[in-house]
Amino acid sequence: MEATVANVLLTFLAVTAVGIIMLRDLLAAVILLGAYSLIAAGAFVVMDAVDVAFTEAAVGSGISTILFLGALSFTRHDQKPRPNHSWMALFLAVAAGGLLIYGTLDMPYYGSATSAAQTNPGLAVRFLEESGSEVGPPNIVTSVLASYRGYDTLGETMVVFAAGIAVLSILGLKRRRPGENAPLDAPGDKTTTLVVNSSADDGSIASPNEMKRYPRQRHRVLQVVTKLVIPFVLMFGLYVQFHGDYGPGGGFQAGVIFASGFILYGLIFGLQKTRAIMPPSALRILMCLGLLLYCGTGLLTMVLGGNLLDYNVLAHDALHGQHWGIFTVELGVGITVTGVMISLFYNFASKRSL
Amino acid sequence: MEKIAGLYSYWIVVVLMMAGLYIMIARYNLTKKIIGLGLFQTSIFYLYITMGKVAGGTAPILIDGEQPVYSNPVPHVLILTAIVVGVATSAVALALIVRIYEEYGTVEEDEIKAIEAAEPEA
Amino acid sequence: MNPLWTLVPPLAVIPFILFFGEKRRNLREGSIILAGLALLLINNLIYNDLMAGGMPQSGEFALMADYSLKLSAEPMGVIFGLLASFLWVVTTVYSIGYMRGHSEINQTRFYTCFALALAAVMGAAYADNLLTLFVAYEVITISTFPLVTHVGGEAARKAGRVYLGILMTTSIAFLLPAIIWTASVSGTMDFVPGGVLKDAGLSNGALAFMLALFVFGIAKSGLMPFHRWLPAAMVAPTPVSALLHAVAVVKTGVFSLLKIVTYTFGIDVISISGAAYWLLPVAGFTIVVASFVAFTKDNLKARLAYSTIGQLAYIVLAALLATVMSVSGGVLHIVMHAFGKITLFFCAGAILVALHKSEISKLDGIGRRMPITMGAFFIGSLSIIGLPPAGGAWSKLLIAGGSFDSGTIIWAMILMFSTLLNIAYLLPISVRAFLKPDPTLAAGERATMTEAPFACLWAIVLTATASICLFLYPAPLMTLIGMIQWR
Amino acid sequence: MNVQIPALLILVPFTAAPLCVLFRHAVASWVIAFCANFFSFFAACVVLSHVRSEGVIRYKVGGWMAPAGIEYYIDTLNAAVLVLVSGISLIVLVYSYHTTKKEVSLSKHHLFYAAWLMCLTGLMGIAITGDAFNVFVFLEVSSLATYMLISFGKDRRALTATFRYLIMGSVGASFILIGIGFLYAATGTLNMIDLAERIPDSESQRAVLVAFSFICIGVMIKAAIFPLHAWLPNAYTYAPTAVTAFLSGTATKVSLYVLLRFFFSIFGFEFSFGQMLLTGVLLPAAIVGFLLMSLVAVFQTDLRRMLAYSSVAQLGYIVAGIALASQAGLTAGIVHIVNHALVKSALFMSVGCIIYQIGHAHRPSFDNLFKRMPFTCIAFIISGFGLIGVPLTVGFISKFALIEASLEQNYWWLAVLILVSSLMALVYVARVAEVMLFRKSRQETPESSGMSEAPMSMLVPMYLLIAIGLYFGINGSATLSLAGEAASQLLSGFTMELSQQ
Repeated sequence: MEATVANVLLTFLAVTAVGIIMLRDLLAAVILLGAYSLIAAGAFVVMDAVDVAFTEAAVGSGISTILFLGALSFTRHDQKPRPNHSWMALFLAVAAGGLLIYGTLDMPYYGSATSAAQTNPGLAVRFLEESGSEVGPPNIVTSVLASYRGYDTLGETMVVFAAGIAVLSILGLKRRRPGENAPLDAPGDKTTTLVVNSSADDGSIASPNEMKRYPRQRHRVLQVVTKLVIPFVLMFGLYVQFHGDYGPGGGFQAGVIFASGFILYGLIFGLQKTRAIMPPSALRILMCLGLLLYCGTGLLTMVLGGNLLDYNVLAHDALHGQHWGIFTVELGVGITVTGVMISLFYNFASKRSL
Repeated sequence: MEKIAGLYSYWIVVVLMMAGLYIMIARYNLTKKIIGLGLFQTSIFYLYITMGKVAGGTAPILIDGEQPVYSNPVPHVLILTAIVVGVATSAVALALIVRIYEEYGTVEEDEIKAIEAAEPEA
Repeated sequence: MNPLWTLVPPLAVIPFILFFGEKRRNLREGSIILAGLALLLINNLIYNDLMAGGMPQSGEFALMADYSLKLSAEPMGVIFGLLASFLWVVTTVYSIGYMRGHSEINQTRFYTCFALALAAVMGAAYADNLLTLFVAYEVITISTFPLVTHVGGEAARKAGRVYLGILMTTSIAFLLPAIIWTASVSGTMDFVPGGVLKDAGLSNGALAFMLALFVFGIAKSGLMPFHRWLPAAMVAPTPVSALLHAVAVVKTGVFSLLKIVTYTFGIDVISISGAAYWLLPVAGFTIVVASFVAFTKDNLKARLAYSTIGQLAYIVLAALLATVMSVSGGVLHIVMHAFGKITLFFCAGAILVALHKSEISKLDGIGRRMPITMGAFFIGSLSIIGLPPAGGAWSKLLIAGGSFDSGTIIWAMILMFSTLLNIAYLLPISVRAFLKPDPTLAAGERATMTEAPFACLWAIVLTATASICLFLYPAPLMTLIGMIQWR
Repeated sequence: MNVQIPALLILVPFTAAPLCVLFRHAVASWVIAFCANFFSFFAACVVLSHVRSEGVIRYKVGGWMAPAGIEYYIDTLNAAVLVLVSGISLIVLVYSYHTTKKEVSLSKHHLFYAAWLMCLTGLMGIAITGDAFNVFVFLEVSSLATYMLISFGKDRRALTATFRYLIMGSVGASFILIGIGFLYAATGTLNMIDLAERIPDSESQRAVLVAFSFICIGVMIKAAIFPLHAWLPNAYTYAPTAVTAFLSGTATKVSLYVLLRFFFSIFGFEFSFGQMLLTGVLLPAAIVGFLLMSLVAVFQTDLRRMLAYSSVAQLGYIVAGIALASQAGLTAGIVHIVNHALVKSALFMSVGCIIYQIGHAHRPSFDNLFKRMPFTCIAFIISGFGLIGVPLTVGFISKFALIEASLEQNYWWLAVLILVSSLMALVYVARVAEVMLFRKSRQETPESSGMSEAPMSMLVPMYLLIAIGLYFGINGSATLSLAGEAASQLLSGFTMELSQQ
C-alpha cells in the first residue's frame, strides 16, 4: 500500500518535472516547482521522513517559492524561445543518468530492511536502539541532528547565515540612517515620491510602485484575516521549536515558520510597516546571535572539559546535559533561521519597492 | 520483475535528477537554471529518503513501551541539512540574478555573453 | 679553505653596491675591486690547499632529500675559479674606465648583476654535483639577462629574448632531463672520478642520447645550432661581453661539459661506447662554419662573437674526443682563450670609447692613434690563432694531439684548417690598423694619440701580458691539470 | 598539546564570523578576522608538529565515538593542508587591508571579512574532518562564502562569473551528495575510516563504483581540474584582488586534498587505480590540461586571466603526479600542492599591487612599470621563476620530483611534456617580465615617471610569502619529506593505532 502511494506520487513528480522543462513561462515553472516540492514532501511522509517532509514543505514550497517570485517580479517572466536543442546537455544528462541507473542495479531494493544502511550497527541500529538512553529525545532525528551529528548542524547553520549575509551584500539592503524617520528607505538611484496610502487607514506609507505590486494591501479582509492568523503562526513556530524533541520539528522548521509569520505580514501590510516592527539591524543581531549561541554552547562544553559539543558535561547527569545542549542548540538554529529568512525577504522585497 | 519493482523508485528519481541537470545545462535563462537546480536537488533528497525507507516501518520517533520497525533516521538527518544548503544556494543565486538583471538588462546567458564580449579586457 | 667562501665576496659586495649607488661611485667601485681581490685571495688559498694535497670541500646542503648542494675544489674547478676571479678584478678596473667614459646608465644595476653572476660562476666552478652545477648555471643565465638588455630599447629587448629563450629553453628541455635521467639511473648526481655511468647499465645508444642531451642542453657552450644567443648578446656593454661572453658565461658552458665528461660519464665510457660519434661532426661543423661566418662580419664585436663560437667548439671537440690529452687541452684552452679573447674584447671596447668606431672597415690606420691597444689586439689575435708567443699555442697543440690519440686524424685536420681561417679573419684587422693609411687624415698629417681611459688601457696591457706569460710559463697550470683524476 | 586544539582551530574563526557582522565596523572586523586567523594558523602549526611527532589525531566531536558521531581525522597530509590554508589566508588577510578599502564599499567591510572567515572555516573544516558527509557540509560553507567573496568584485562581470561558478559549484556539490548517498546505501556508514573498511565487502559494488565516479567528478569541478575548469578564469579575473590571491592558494588545493583522501584513503589504491583505470582517464586529462592551458595562458593579455589559466595548468601537474599513483608521484603531487599555492598566491598579490596602483592588469597598456613599482615587479618576476621551475625556487623542487617520478615509471614522454609546458610558462612569464622591465612610457607624463609603490602593508606580506617560497625552494627537503610522509600514509590507508581523544 505504502509503496503504491509512493509510486503514484513519484509519477506525479515526473509529470510535474516534464511541465517544468516544457513551460516557458517562468512564473508557472516556479509554481510548479513549489508543487513539486509539496508532492515530494507528501511522499516523504509516506516514506516516514516526517521531519524532512515538514522542512521540504516549509522551505521548498514556501520560502523558496517566495524567493523565486521575488526575483521574478524584478526580472523577466518568460524565457526566450530557443530554436535549437542542446544535444550536448542531453547527452551529458543521459550519460550521468545511465551511470546512476547502472549503479542502482545492485542496490538494496526499496524498503529493504536488510540493506547495509539499515543494519549497520554503528549508525542506524545504534541510533534506533541507544539514542533513547544516550541522548533522550524520542524523536531520533532530533537526537542525531543535534547531538550525534550536531557538528554537521553547526555547519548547516553557518550555511544559512552565509546565505543571509551573502544576499545582504549582493542586494545591498539600504540601511536606515539614524534620525531619519518614516520614509525608511532613502531612495537610491531612483527617486520616488512617497504618498500616504489613503485607503489604508492605518496610515501605512507606500510608494505607488509598491501599491501596484501589492494590491492586496488595500484588502481589508486580508488584513483582518492576517492579523488573526499571525499569532497562531508564531505560536505554532514556538511549538515546533520546543516540541521538536518529541515530534517532528526543530529549530530549523520553527525558524522558517516564525519567519513566515513576518513575511505574511510584510506581504499584506507592506515592507515599511514590517520593518518598523522588525528592523533590519535587529535581524542582523538575531542572525549573529543564533549562531553565536550555537558556537557558545560548543565553547562551553569545551570549557567544562568535554569535547566540542559534548553536551554530557553541561549538567551533572548526562541525559540532562544532552537535554540542555539540544535545547540551546536548537534555539540557536531557530533564531538564526528566523533572522536570515526575514532578512532574505526584506532584501528581495526592498529591491523593488524603492 | 522483482528487480523492477524494487528499483522502480530509484530509476524515476534518477530520471527526475537528470531532468533538473538538463535544465541547468541546456537552458539559457538564468532563472530557469536555478529552477533546474531546485528540481535536481529535490530529487536528490528523494533518493536519500528512498534509501532510508523500511517496508512496514514507521517514522523514527520512539514510542514508549512499543518496539515497532523504524525507518532509518540517518538519511533524514542528512537531508535536513541538504535542504537548508539547497535553499541557501538558491537564495544567493536569485540575488545574483536580480543584480545581473540590473546590470545587464537581461537574464539570458547568450545575451549576457554577447554584451560581455563587447566589453574591453578587465 | 672552504670553497663556500668564494661565494662570500661577490654576494657581500652587493649591499655595498646598492648602498653607495650612483652618488658615491668611487666608493662603489672601490668596494667591488676590494671584493675581487678578496675573492682572488680566497681562490689562491684554495689552490694552496689543493697543492698541499688537501681536498677542500663545503658541507652538504640538502635541497631535496637525496640531492644536495655541495661545493668542492678539484683541479679543474680551481683553474676556472682562479681564472674567473682574476678576470673579474681586471674587468672591474676596465669597466670603471669604460662605463664612465661611455657614461652608461644604470651602472648600479649593472654592477649588482655582475657580482651576482660572478658568485654563480664560483658556484659552477666548485660544483660538486650536477644539481649544484645546474643551479649555478641557471642563476648565471638569469643574472646576466639584465646585463644583456642593459642599454634598453627594441634591439636590446630582442637580444634579451633570444638570449633568455635559447639558454633557458635548452637548459630546461635538455639539460634538466639529462640530469634527472642520470640521477635516476645511477642514483647519484655527484661528480666522481671515472664517472658514475659505468655500471648504470645503459646501452650505447642511450649513452649517446644522454650525452647529446648534455651537449645541447648546455647551450652556453655555443654549439650550433644553439649558438644564436651569443652574437645577440653582443648588444651588451663591452665589459659585459668581455667578461661574461668571452669568459664567465661561455666558459661555464664548456667547463660544465668538461666536468660532466670527466666526472659523470668518465672519458673511458665515452671512448669505449662511441657515444660521441654523432656529436663530433657537430663540433667540427661549428668550428668551420663559425670561422667562415666570422669572416663575413664587419662589426668587430660580431666577428669576435663568432670567433668565440668557433673557439668554444674546440673545447667541445676536445671534451668529446675524450682522451686524457684532449681534455687536458680543453681545460687549458679555457684559460688561454679567456685571456686572448678578453684582450680582444677589451680592445674593441677601447676603440669604441676612444674613437666611437665599431666597424672593422673603419679601423684603417688607427694603430697609430691607439698603438698600445692595437698592439695588445695583435697579441690577443696570436693567442686565438694559436701561434707563439701567445698561450693559445699550447692548448691547440694538446687538442690536436688528443685527436691523434683517439685514432682519427680528421679532427686534427679540421683544427688546422680553422687555424688558417682564424688567421684570415683576425690578422687583417691588425694589418689594417697598422699598415693602412688613416682615411680621416689629410696626407702628411700626423695622427695624435687618442688612447682609451687609463683604467681600460691598464686592463688591456695586463691581459695581453698574461697571454704571453702563459706561453712562456705554463708549468703551474700544467701541474694542476696533471692532478685531475681521470679514472 | 591541549586535546581541544583541533576543535578550536575550526571554532574560533567560526565564531569570529558572526562577531564581525555583529560589530559592523570596518576596522574592527578586520582585527577580529586577523586575530581569529592568527589563532587558527598557530593552532594548525601545533597540530602539524604534534601529528608529525606523535602520530595521527582522532578527535570525537560531541564526544560520540565514530562512526555514530563525527570525528576529526588528522594525519600529516591534512595537518599540512591546514597549515597551508590558514597561513596563506593570514598573509593575504594582512595584504587585503588596503585593497579591500579600495575595492569594497566601506559599509560592507564587515560582511566581506565575515565571508572571508567563513570561507576559511569551510576550507579548514573540509580538511580536518573524518566524515564524508561533513565534507559536503563544509564544502557548502566555503562555497557560499566564496560566491559572496567573488561577487564583491568591482567589475559587473564579477556577477556573471560568480553565477557561473555557483552553477558549476552546485552541480559539483550535488554530484558529491549523490556519491555520498550511494556510498551510504552500499555501506551504511559515513565515517571515512568505516567506509574504507566496508567498501571492499559491500554487496553493491556497482553503487560504490557510481559513487566513486560522481564524487570524483564533483570534486574535480570544485578543484577546477581540466576539462572541468570553466568557472575558474572569470572568477579569478573579476574577484577582488585579495580574494583571488586567497582562493588561488587555498580553495582548489583543499579540493585536491579531498580528491586524494577519497582516492587513496577511502576507496583505496587498488580500487581507484586498479579496477577503475583511473590512470587511463586522469593522466590524459592532466596532460592535455597542462599543455593546453599553458598555451592558452601564453595568449592572455590580462595578467590575472593569464595566471588563472596558468593555475589550471599547474593543477594539471598535481593531478599528473597523483595519477602516477606511486610513492614518488604522490609525493611530487602533494609537494606541488604546497608549492604552487605559495607561488600563485604571491603572483596574484603582486598583480593585485599593480591593480591597486594602476587600476588594471592589462599587459599591453603597462608602461614604465619597473620605474614606478620596482618592488612589485621584482616580486612578480621572482614568483614567476617559481612558476617556470627555475632552480632555488619551489617550482624547481616540485617539477624535479615530478619528472623523477615519471622517469621512475619509464614515462619519459610525460617528462618531456612537462618540460614543454614549463617552456610555455617561461614564455608567458618572460613576456610580462619584458614589458615590466623595458616598456617605456609612450608619452612622458609626470605621474608615470615617479615611483608609486603599493603601500607597505601590501608589500610586506607579499615578500613574506615570497621569502617562504624561496626558503622552501632552497630547503626543499623540508616540504619533500613532509609530502613523502603524507604520501606513504595515503598509500597505506588509514592508520589504526591512534592517540584517541
